[in-house]
This record gives sequence, structure tokens and C-alpha cells, in this order.
Amino acid sequence: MGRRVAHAEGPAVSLLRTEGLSKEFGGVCAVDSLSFAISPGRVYSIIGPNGAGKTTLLNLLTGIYAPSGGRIFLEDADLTGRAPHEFAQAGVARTFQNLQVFFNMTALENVMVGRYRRERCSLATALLRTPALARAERTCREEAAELMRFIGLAEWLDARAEAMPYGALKRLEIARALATQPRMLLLDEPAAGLNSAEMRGIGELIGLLASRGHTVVLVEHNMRLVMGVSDHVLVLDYGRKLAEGTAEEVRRDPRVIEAYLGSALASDCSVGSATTSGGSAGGTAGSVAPTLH
Amino acid sequence: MSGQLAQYLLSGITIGAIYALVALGFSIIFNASHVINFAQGEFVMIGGMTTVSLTGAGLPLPVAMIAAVGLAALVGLALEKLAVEPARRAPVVTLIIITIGASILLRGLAALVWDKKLHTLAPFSGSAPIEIAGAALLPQSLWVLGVSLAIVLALSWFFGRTLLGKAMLATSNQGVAAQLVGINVRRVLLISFGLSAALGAVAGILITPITLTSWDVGIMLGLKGFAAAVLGGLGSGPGAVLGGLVLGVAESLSAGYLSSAYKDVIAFVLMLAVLFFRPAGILGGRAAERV
Amino acid sequence: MKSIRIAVAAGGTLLAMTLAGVLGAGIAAAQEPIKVGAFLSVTGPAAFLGDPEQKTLELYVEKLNAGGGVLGRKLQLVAYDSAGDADKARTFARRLIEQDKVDVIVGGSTTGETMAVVPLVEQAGIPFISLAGAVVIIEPVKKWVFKTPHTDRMACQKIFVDMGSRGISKIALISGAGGFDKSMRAECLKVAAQHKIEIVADETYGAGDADMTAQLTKIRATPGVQAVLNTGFGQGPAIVTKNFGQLGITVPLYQSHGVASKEYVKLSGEAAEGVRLPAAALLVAETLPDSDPQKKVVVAYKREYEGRFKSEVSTFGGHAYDGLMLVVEAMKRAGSTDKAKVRDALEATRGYMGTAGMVNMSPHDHMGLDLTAFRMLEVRRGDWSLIK
Amino acid sequence: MIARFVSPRIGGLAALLAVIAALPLALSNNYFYEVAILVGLNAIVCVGLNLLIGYAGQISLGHAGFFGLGAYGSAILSARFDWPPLAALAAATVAVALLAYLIGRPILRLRGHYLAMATLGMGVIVSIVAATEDRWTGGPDGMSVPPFKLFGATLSGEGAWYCVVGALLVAAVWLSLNLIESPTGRALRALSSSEVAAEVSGIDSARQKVLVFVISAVFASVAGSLTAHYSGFITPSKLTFFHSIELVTMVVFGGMASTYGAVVGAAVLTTLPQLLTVFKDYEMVVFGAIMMGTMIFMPKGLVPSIGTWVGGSRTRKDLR
Repeated sequence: MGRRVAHAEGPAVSLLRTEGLSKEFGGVCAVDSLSFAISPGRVYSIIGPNGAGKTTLLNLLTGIYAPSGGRIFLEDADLTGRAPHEFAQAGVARTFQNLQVFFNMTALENVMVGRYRRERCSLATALLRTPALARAERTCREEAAELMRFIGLAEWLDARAEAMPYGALKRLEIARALATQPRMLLLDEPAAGLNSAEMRGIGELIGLLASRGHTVVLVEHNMRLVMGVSDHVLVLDYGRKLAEGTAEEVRRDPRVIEAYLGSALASDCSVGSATTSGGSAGGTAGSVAPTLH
Repeated sequence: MSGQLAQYLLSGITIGAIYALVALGFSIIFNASHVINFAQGEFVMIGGMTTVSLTGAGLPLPVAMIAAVGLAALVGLALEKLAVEPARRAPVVTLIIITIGASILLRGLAALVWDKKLHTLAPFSGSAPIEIAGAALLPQSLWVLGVSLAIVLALSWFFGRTLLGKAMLATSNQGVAAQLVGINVRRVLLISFGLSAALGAVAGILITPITLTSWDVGIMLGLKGFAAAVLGGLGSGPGAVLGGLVLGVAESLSAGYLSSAYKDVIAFVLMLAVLFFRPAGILGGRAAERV
Repeated sequence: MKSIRIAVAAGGTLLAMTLAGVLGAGIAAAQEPIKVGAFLSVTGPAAFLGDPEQKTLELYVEKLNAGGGVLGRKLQLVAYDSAGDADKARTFARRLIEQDKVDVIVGGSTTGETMAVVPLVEQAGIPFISLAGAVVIIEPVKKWVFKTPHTDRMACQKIFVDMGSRGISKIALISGAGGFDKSMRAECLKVAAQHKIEIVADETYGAGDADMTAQLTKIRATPGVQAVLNTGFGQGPAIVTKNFGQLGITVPLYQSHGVASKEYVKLSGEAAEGVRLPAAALLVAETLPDSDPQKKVVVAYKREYEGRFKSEVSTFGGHAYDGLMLVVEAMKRAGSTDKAKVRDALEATRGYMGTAGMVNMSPHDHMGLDLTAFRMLEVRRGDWSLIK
Repeated sequence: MIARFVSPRIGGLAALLAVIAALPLALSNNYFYEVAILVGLNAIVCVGLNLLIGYAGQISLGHAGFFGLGAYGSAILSARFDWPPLAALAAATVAVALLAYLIGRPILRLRGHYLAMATLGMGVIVSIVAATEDRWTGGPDGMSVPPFKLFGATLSGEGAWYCVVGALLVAAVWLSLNLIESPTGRALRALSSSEVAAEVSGIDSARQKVLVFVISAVFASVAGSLTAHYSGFITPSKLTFFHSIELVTMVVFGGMASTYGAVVGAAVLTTLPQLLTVFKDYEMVVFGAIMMGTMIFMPKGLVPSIGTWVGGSRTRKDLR
């Protein structure tokens, strides 16, 4: 498990930083010149009413969208315009609002894929399965299994992904993301479609991760979850920064209240819709993700 | 020389119109079901061969034509109901193989029912070539062109104005959503196969006086028609026609000025270029399938 | 281990399939009859060759058996469809030799299929009569390989002689992409000079092409063209002929023996008027003078075939007829079906009159036909007519 | 734990070896050997193609092109320039690998039907060139190919070929099994399931696709070279669109994402035409019907279906 104590200290240096980040689709600004910084070892939540540009922002922060303007820095490295796998290799991992689990594999293999960054080997090695590789694979398996137990998926070790319940799949995605040993973990509505018990579980998990020094970026509709775990909250509205601060500050911010009362219903039913989309997971790949470049 | 160029263009248009008609069939099915029907060429063959054998049996041409189109449509419906429908959720490869299996089956049947010889039909309005800018054009080519255009118009009306047509478009863009708003997706798919089969048959009848027909004429026509459909943008009616014409003209120009041996290569290179640089095709609205 | 069971299941299926292959293949009857093996492209692009060939073989094996068979034994035809695919042809030839243990092989509709099989028959030492056109089959002479059709080179020569007699010296060539087409094109280019023929244009068209006006326009635009020669068979030549008329090209058009069938005339309509081509006497059977020594045999075959299958004879079926009859004659003369004896008898064939013409084999000539076997025909009023 | 992921490979290979060793008992003459050898050669192509189609989820309707390039490469180099066959084979393979690498990137950006069409077009181009350049290829009538030589000794006789092809097939299966169980293999399976998820897990999907494309092309090329040398004669018929379809059908019929499936598929569809000769004129009809039937009623393919039937539902993974 990646214990990055080094990053947990010295919140002065920001781990991820954006400058005037923008993304427009056919003239419509989904994200509008957004600048913010995420300091390491914290739970940083991004909230906002539906269509506020949360998921778009997440896609920008993981390279799935190329920004129309602005820059993205991971510490000093400029990642603007890089491909998703380059973001991943730089240490940015994420989960998806509608599940993107590899349903053609076992749960364990899903997590092992997360370790690709470290396990990758030359073609020759792979074809000949050198003893070294065999050994590496064994440790890979065991550590992946350990990670799954840590995430609370012990009973699903050998299960085929397609045979697992929705709640477990949500956790599986988190495990796969953690397996990349990210410096920053982005969770896109991890609670969407979960019952209250499962949601509490996710909340505890996020807390646990934070306590272990992980930097978690949380996009979530469920206010109880957000307010419970967040150190810092960014409120988006129409792709712009509406407010920013601790959970407390944000909760008291009149603009936020106004924006939310305006669309309280929207946010509720959006949780509902997330459930349905999550239910038909796998098939809905097309809807989240645009073409990779 | 200019007469020469004119001739190349006319020849290209003649061939192109043929490809266009076949391509239209691909587009209709792709629109409704996102299935590439590799048996499309066989519908063309059925149309031609049936008409030939029926007129040979003494039936008047119009009757034979109607019968041929009807038969092809029936085969199309059967293909959808018996082969494609049961495997609708199967991956693309499986569907491709199913339709290819169907094409082999149909070809085999044609060889049994009819023969392995070449056949032709008398041109509808004589074979006296029309002189245009020092170039000759067969009246039959005009028939092919005219009908293709008529069909494109008819289709755009059908998809744009009629309820069924709109339903079919909806199905192609958002299968699930279409189902939710109460469109009977299965019925739409069935119709799309019947329609494109009938269309293929029409093509088969029209082109027989030019290209001749035989049990295996569908292979090459299917391939070129497919290429044309992709060139113009899969699923776009006007695209199919444009793709067909571009392919045809490209072929005859390269046959005329470059190398007749390599004109087919040039045609396919053209198609690859379009796929690489504009995967949606010349007129294709939707981009290539997304992640 | 579940996984092992699966692997075994997979392995089992594999084994089962191959065994099934063994059994299924093992449909060999009693050793009694004389076995004539054949591999023909009954389907595929060359189907119009293989189809009449197979029909002819079936018809005449039946007739011969009705007439008491050969050497007092019945004939048995073992025919496979090689679909114009050389590799299939090879496997089927192997099957005929090793599995069906045939006494002689008649077949190979196309040159490719024939050439793919030659090494096998040479190695196995079994008489093999090819029904394909190209010269390479018999040049250089191969011990066990014979052929019945005229070579494409002879066709070129026959055509060039006729052109010469009409004072034509500059011609354009247009040929298809098929094996026959390209092989004949090559031969014509080779022998053109000997006949003082200059080829000033050389165009080709692809398989299944719908329109050749582009190529013909180019030819029309080439200065000095006095005649056009189209080497090819199937759909191509018919379309070439149509387009030829459509473009109003006035110079004479020559076709190859590859389209020597009524079908061609029917397909190309009035545009075929005046087209000349070299062909076997079979095409003009009825119109031959009774004095013609070939008349009896070609008329007989024509009547038999058309009576049975209700479709026009083509010279291709004739080649199969000649092939079968040559073998039967040879066996009779050899007095046995011993492969070596039959081969020698075949090579010793003299004065056999077949649908293709008079056959006189020799150790240097495993076809035995000469230019006289070809008749120059012209299409007049939608039918073939002899040119003296 | 260890046994769990070693055994499927060992057990499967053992079974395959057993079959290959036992088969000669059934091969009563050279004809059966020839069929068996052709099965083996096709199986090698299919094992490679299955990595691309079955595991990485990328269609190719043009693999006959690579097969043919390998075949003609060997044929031309050894026949026209009298290279030693082994060197010819190696050179052809390298050339094909390079070609596959070059066209791989642009082509594999496409998906689904567009990829199918592009690969198909590529295959058609190759076959037209082979049929047209008769100076080198002998045109549609084909050309003869000198026999294969291994270290000076001519490889002749069905028995010898059977052993060589059998050994190569086992090697091919072994390599493919290794690859699939490796991180690269997981990467391929991952991107075939969800490309975006694979990417955010740090997998350069474009690169991985090209990689597997090249591997499958190499498998096809080697098998092509050997086929050419074995049959001693080659025509363009083995480069055509139809042969590409045949190959894909073998893979899908045997079972996508199942290496043994690919082998079985090759075995079935290579022997089938030999069986169907019983049907004479009905051969095509029956063949077409079989193609459609299996795809409709066994879309998972033969081996996985048998697998689920034999060993319950959790076996698809073990079927690698």
C-alpha cells in the first residue's frame, strides 16, 4: 500500500495545480477558466449542482479530455495535453461514475491490471515467461490480494467480475485505482447507487485512505458523505468556481446555499439516475468517455 | 483528348452509380442495426438472376421485376428473423461471420436453383449509346443513375417525414432510448433488412444489362458497394451515392491515366485514406465508434 | 483440475474432428472398378469451366459403363471440387492418389490448379490429363502430365495468322486479371514479333469489372491501332464486346478461344457481329461439311450433352470428353490399367480424333494438337460461322 | 495458489502434446498427414489471430494478407534469388513485422466495422498486387517454391513435416499462453473490455494494440512461409479476402479468447471441406449453414461452450 508520508507533510506545496483550466463543447463552456490547487494528504471534494462541470473537470484532470485552455501541473510537471495513461503514470488514478470494470477478468486480475505501471515487462519476457517474471507475477498476485482484503473485498478474491454485486464492483474500481500506487486518487461519485450502509462503508474507506496519507479528490452528490470526510471543498457552478474552503465555510456560504436550494431536487434525482446508469454498468461505457487521443 | 476525359468521367459515373445502388443497401441496414450485411451483394444477385429466369420463363419484364424484388425482400426478412435477430447482442465479429455465412449459403443455393452461367437482360431503352461531349453513354446507365437518385430522395423523405422512418433513425442512434419511447426496435430491424434487400434486388435488375449477372456476381459488387458506403460515410444515404460515384470515377480515371491493372488498388487506397483521415466518411455525420 | 478437464475437452474435440475427417474421407468403394479421379473447379470463378467438365465426365462414365465398361471392368468417377483454389486442388489430388487410389487423374480446370498438382503426380507416377490451357503444363514435357486443350500460344498464332491475312500489323491488347487471361497475354506478346505483329497498346481489367469503356477509350485514342485482341474468359470479354460497340470502335475485334461458346454471343448481343476467334470445330459442328473427319465425333458429343443437360455445349466440356476418351483408348491399347503402361500408351496416341482436333502425341509433345485443330470463326447474324 | 495459475498451462499443453503424438495412429496415409499438417499451419495463424481478435478485441479481415506476404516473401527470395529457405523465412517475417508496425498505428485507431473495413481493404490490396506482379509472383497461376531446408538437410516427407509443424504449433500455443498470463496479456484483455479504464490504469492502449497486431502478423507470416514451402506451389488464392474470412471464422468458431479454441477451430474448419465433399453440389450450402448455425447457437464458440458444459461457468479464464 502506498504510504506517502512525505506528501502528507508540508501542505505548503500543492500536489496538483490548475491555471485557468477551460473546456468547451461547441461553444458551451463546461469548465470555465478554473484555477485551484490541491495540497497532498487531504480529502478534497468537488461539489456542485448537476451540469456544474464536475465530471468534465475530472476528465480534464485525468487527460481523457484535452483542455481548450489553461494548464494542469502535478507538482512541477506540466501534464497539459498528455494522454490518460501518461497522467496515470505520473500518479493520477481515478474511478468512474458508471462502472468501467474489466468484466472479462476476475476481480483479482482487475486489481493486477492496476499494477501494470510497475509490472510491465518486455515483450520477450512476456512471451517466454522468464522465471523472474513468474516470480514477479506471484508477488503481484499476493499484493493485489492483500490490497483487495484491505479494501474489504476478501470474499471476492477469485470471483469473476461479471458475477459481483454492484457495491463490490464500486470498491473493486477503487482497489484497481489504488493498485497503481497513485499520488492522487480521484473518485467520481463513489456512493452513487449505494444503499446507506454501503455508503457509510465508502465514507469510512475514504477516511482510512486519508489517514494513510493518500490524497483523495472526491466528486460526490451526497452532501452527508462530502461534509463528513472532506478537508477542503470546491463548489462549482456552470463550470466556474462558486466557493472554496473547509466544509464548514462552504456550508455557511450564502451563494452556495442559494445555488443548492435552486437545484436541490436536481441533485436528488441525479443520484437516482446514477443508480440506473450504474445498474447497467459495462454497457454504458460510451456515455462517460469521449474518444481518447 | 477532352473527349477522352469526358468518356472516362461518364464511364466512372456509370460504374459509380452501380456501386452507389449497392452501397445504399449497406447504409440502410447499418443505420437501423449497426450491422454490416456482407450478404448485401447476394440480394443484388437474387434480383438479377430471378428476373432473368422469370423473363426466360416467359413472364413480362415488369412482372418478373416485381417478383424478383419481392423474393429478395422475403430473403432479407428471413435473414434478419432467423440469423441476425437471434445474435443481435453478439460482438461485431460474430455478426460479420453470420452474414458472410449467409452470403455463401445464398450463393450455393443460387448455383443449385439456377446455373453457374452468365446471364443478361435486354437494356430497358435500347443499346444505342447517347453522345455527350464526344463521349458515349448507355441509356441503361441513365436508368441506374436516375433510380439511385430517386431512391435517395425517397429514402430521405422516408427517414425525414414518415413515422416509421424516424423510428428507424431513432433506433440507430439510441437503441435503448428508442425502446423506452415505445418504438418496436425488432420490427424496425426486420423492416430495414427487407427494405435493403428489396433495394439490392432493384440494383441487381437495373445493372444486369450492363454488368451481366451470375450466381457469384454478388461477391465483387458487395465488396465495392461496401467500400463505397464507407467512403461516403456508413449510414448516410447521400454519402453512399457520393461514395459510389467517387469510387467509380476514381477507378476509371486511374484506369485511363495511371494503370488499369492497379485501378482497384487505387480505389481501396482511396478508401483507406478516407478511413485514416476522416473515419466518418465524406458525408458521415457520426464519428467512428467511440470508447 | 477443472482447467485440465477443459484442455482435454478441447484436445478431444480436435482428435474427434480429425478422426471424423479420416472416416468421412474413407468413402472408397470396392476395388473392382477402374477409378478415374478428377478435381475440377465446379464452383468459384472458373465454375463455367469445371461445371461442363464434370457434367461431361459423369455423362460419359455412365455411357461407357452402360456399354460394358472398359477391359470388362466398370469405370468409377471420383470427382472433387477444387473451386479454382490451387491448394485445394493439391490436397484433393493427394486424396485421389493416396486415399481413393485412382488409376488415372483427369482434371485441373485452370493452369494454377494443374501446376500445383504436377509435382505430386510426377512423384506418385500416375497418368494425369490436364484440362487447362497454358503452355507451361507441357513445356517442358513432364513424364506423367498430358493435356487436351489447345495451348494459348496456338490461339495467339492462329489469330496472328488471320490478322496477317487481313494486312493487320498494329494491334491493341486488352486482357483480364485471371490466370488464363494473363498467360495468353504473355504468350501473345512472345510470338507477336514472329508474325510481324506490333502491340501498340496493352490494357487490363479486373475480375468482376462492370465496365471497360475507360480502357477501350484509351485504346481508341492510341494512334495506329488496326485491331483489338481481348484475351480472357467469362464475364469480361462479353462486357468488352458491348463497350466496344458502345464506343463505336470500328477496327476488328478478336476474342480468345476462352469465350468459345454460344453464351458469349448471346451475352454481347449485336455488338458481337464480326468478332473473330479461334475455336475447336465443336462450336460449328452442324455446319461442318460432311467430308470433315471431325464432324462425326463433335456432332455426337454435342447431341449427347445438349440432350442430357438441356444447355449449350462449350468446348471446355469437350476437353474433358477428349481427356476421358484418350485414357480409355490408352487403357484398351495397354490392355491393362497399369499406370506405367497406360502412360506409355497415352504418349503413343496417334490419330485420335477428338472434339479439339486430331491428337498425335509423342515423347516431346504431350498435347498432340496442331494449328489445324483450331478453326477461325466469325460471328455472323448471332451465330458462329467458319472462315476458310 | 501457485498451482492454480501454472496448471492450466501445463495441463493444456500436455493434452495438446498427447493429441499431436497420438494422431499419427489415425493417419493411415499421406493424405491424412497432409490434412493434419494444414490443420497445424492454420492453427498457428489462428493462435496469433486470436490474440488480436479474442483477447485484444480488435478485428482483422486482412490477415490472409500477412499470411500471403510471408508465403510470397519466402517463395520469391528462395526461388528467384536462391536464398536459403530459412533465411528467406526470417527476412519475410521481419518485413511483415515492419509493415504491420507501420500500418498498425493508423489502422488500429479505428474501431468495430471501420477497423474491419480498413483491414479488409489492406488485404485486398495485397492480393491484387500479388496477382498483378507476375514477373515476381507468377500472377494468378502462381509459382513453384523450392522445398524447405533445415541446416542443409531438405525437409521432405509428410512425417517430417508433421513433426516440425506439430512442434511449432506447441511452441505457438505456449508463447500465446505465456503472453496472456503476463502483464501485457492483462493489458490487452483490459483494453478490449474498457479502453478508457485501461488508459487511466496506465496502459498505452495504442501501443499495446500495435504490439499484438504485429505479433499476430508474425504468426501468420511464419505459417505462410512454411505453407508455401510445404506445398511447393503458391497461388494468390491464399491471400484473398475469403481466406481472411476463413481464418477469422476459425478463431470465432473455436471460441474467442481461447487459445485451444483457436486450435480446435482451425482443425474443424480445415477438415470440414474434406468431409463436405460428400455433399457434392450442396457443399457450399451446407458450409454456409454450418457457419451461420454455430455463430447463432454457439456465439461463444465451440471450446468455451464445451468448457462451460464440462466444468461449470467459471472456466472461461482457465480456457486460455
